[in-house]
Amino acid sequence: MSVYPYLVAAWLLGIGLYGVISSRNYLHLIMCLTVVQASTYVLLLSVGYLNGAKAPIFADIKLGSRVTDPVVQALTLTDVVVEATVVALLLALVIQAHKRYRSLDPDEMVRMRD
Amino acid sequence: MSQLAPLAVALPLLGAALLTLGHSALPRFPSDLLALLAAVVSAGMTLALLVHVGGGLTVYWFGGWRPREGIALGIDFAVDPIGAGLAAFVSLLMAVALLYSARVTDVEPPYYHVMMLTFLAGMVGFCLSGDLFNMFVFFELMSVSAVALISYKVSQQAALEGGLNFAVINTLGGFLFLLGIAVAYAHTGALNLAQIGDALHRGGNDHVVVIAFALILAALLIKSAVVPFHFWLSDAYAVALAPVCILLAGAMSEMGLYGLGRVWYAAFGASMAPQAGTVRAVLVGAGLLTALWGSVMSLQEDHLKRLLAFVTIAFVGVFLTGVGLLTADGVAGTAVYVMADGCGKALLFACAGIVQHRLGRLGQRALHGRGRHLRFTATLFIAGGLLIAAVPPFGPFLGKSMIEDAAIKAGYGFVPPLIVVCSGLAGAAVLRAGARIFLGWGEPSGSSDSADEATEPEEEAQRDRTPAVMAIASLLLLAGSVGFGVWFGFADLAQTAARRFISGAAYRAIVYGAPARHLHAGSASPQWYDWLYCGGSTLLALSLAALGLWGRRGRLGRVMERADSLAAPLRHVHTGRIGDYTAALALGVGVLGGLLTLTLR
Amino acid sequence: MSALLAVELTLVAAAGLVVVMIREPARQAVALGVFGLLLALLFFSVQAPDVALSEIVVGSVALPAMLFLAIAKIGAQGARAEERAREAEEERD
Amino acid sequence: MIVGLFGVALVVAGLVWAVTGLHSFGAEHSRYGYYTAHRAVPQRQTTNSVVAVAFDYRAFDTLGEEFILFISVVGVVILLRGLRGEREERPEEELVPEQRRSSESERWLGVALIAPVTILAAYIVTHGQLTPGGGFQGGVILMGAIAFVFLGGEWLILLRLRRGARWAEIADAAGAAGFAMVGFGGLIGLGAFFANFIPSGTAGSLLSGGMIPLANLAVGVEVAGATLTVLSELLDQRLLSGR
Repeated sequence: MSVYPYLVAAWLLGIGLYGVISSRNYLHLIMCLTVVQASTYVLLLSVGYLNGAKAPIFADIKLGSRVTDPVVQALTLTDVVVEATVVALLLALVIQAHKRYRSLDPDEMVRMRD
Repeated sequence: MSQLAPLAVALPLLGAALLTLGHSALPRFPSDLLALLAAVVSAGMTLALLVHVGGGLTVYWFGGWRPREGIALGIDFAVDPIGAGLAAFVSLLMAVALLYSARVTDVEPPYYHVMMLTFLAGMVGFCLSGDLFNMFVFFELMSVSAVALISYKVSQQAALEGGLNFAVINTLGGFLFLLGIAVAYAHTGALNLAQIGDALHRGGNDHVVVIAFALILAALLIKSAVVPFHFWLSDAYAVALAPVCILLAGAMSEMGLYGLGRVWYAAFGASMAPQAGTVRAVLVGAGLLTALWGSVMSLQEDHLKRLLAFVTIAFVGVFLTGVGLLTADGVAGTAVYVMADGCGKALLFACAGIVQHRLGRLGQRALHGRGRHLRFTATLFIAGGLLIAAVPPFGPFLGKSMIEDAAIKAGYGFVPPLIVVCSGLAGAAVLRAGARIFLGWGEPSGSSDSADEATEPEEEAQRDRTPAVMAIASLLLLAGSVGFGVWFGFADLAQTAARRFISGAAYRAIVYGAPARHLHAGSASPQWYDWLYCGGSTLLALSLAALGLWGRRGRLGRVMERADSLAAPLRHVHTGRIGDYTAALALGVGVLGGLLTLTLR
Repeated sequence: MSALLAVELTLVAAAGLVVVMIREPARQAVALGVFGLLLALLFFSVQAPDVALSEIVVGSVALPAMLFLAIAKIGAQGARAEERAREAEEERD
Repeated sequence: MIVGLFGVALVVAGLVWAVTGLHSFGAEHSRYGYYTAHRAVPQRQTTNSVVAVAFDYRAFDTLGEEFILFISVVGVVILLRGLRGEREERPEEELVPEQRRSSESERWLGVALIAPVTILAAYIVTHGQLTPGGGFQGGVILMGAIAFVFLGGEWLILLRLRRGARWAEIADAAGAAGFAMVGFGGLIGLGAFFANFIPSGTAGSLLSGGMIPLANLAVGVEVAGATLTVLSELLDQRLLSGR
């Protein structure tokens, strides 16, 4: 049971990739990408977790008490921003693509090409 | 002096932000000027760094957070000759690209310039950083800046497809990178390359290390478009603006390979030494496969920029072979080859841009003989083709022969002939296209395959003169590609730099504050058989090009048909479906990890 | 590891599967918002309040907002296409 | 497809194998994390160690991150420019579909909602070094709330907002530039990029943490401007198609 969080991260990666591969709709594909990224959040944060620890914020707990790893949390903060930006860019691309193709289906687009 | 390291990244970024602030106040010309200025300044600073570093290693700690109790608290820039050299090369290439597009390419100021500057900052930061997560951040900054630059012509369907494929595949690559970082951090409790290396060195080797490395390796190979991660590249490079292609083909594809070397030597090589044999075999194998795939496909393509995209892939394969040998000679050869050949490919893309600017389209057959009046461009293009085929004694020749010698020294005697074949095929593709477009040789065939319409932009206006900036920029690129070889001293410098690059133990010690010991300078000069090899690849290129032009009749013709039909399956794999690309990616990552863990014991 | 954590992790895993399995964008975006909330809850329980906060604001406010606007736009594009087609037909009669 | 599933299976298997070799969940493992967690308060006078890591120890990562955000916004503006062209064809009022014109009550709701939310956002931005939160979360909260308000039908605010889209862009760029400036401040003041060049004060007080509140402010401004720009770009589309 002590690796369950890691396994959840792997699971999210797997289904996310499956979604991207099988996707027939770019909007769906983008949301699958966010699922893949969620796996990185879960892995990072569970790596930094400590049993019975508090958040590394010493506003209401006293110095030296057991706290979780602030580094991975800072990394995850960066990661969350990256997610938002990538989604925004992809959405802009998809809107333009739909304007040209009148379709969100990657296969449709390829077929329209030739 | 080492203060220049952060400035080389921070100034372009600040410049980008200020350009956006000055938005409406800035019409076209000042934007061009300021962006160019920023690129030149950054180039000057990285060059100064290169000189300052010499054969040593300069470490810069952000916020002054030097390591305490053996813990790297902050982020460091570890500047060694290879990193600084690559950063300087990138900055110079960016300056050339901005010059090339100045007042000519139809772009919206200042957004285009802003994106170019952040793109530059991303690449320079990636070259200088000594921290794994910091490398990831710049990796992402590169990708995000490139997306909008690639699908800049939003009115073209192909541009959108190329951008989407690039964005999705490289985003997935970023996630793999991050997962690898997470596993590595969990295992070693460190993000700084040196500290990771130390921890692994003490901790020894196991499957966790190998898989963490496999994840990061996969991400870097995706960025540099190694088979089977390469599908996005041909779609993206075919549609990007010409000045952007100069950077993509000249520099970005090589970034991943640099990162691979850095991560291996500074961190993972420390404990994965028992695996070195496997890693070498895997990398060299993947490199040769990529080189073959790219060069064969380049002969199949009609669209000029798609053709050049596959040439890029082919040479990424050659470079990967060089780095993958995991020897100082291999690294040195790759360093020389990357710069000389990068200039060559950039030159070819620049010519393609001129062709598009003048003739409004890029299909070889459609353009058959229509470039007869473009004598200047023709000369440059043919010269580029010959350089790609490594005609002695210029830059690509030097780099190629260094890689070949390294391969022979490492006991991979079968590598040089294969490299000869690949560069011969790639050169043939380029020369044939040049002969068709600029000389009108060979029979004009009206039929053009479907890949043509896919990437062929709607007929653009034809213009009657080549802008001076484009011509000058192209000449500079030619000079670069030629110059690196004429001066053999460059090879010795590369040797010294490579020795510094691969000495992981010294790297870790210096990051922790030890003084940089002087490494005895290396030297390299082409052997007699290198002249044979490179002469051979040049001849192969010329004869294949001639075959492609006139050999379509009789028995010879039937042989050619056979060859084409053999290559057909390759073409059909390039479906353009993002699902297929992702499937290939997943399979590639899985196989990569599998191969690396196989020999684990 | 506490039972609460185990439950939350399971919920996240399940929600992820749901997000992938729903093929209809609008409903999928809703599911994604819920997924974001569950992630935020999990992050609170693994003592990462900063991340949890940003996951709430991004994962269950900003992302769904962007997605819904995009979906609306795309739907409207389709509508406008039909409209144009109808007008074209009327002209033909 | 089958190939892909096989590949995915391989990847997941590999990752699972790797993580089973890691330290068990919840065990002590990283000296880096331990050090930053416990020394942040004495060294940096911040009670929130996460913010200390993000904005001081590893501030340079955050600089890169801020510019990723900044450039993606520029990218969205560029990519949607073709569609934005259509807007100029009609006067703005026409763009507001009749049935969507908001009622008096809605408008008041919007106005009423904006004030408290802005205060909340400001609080979160300024207390980053003390409590969970900071420039990033605060910035999005501000923007997310405004977005919610005009999704709720407050079109007049939206219209004013669209004229102000340019200002949002400026905020985006200014925030990014400001964050870089904090780095330069350290370089000029103490000779190291992102060195803390402002007295740290005492942990727990509003102005503690030296440069960190300043950095948070810059990030807040940028994030609010960025999200505002992206949403108003997308809303452009929405308005266009409203009729």
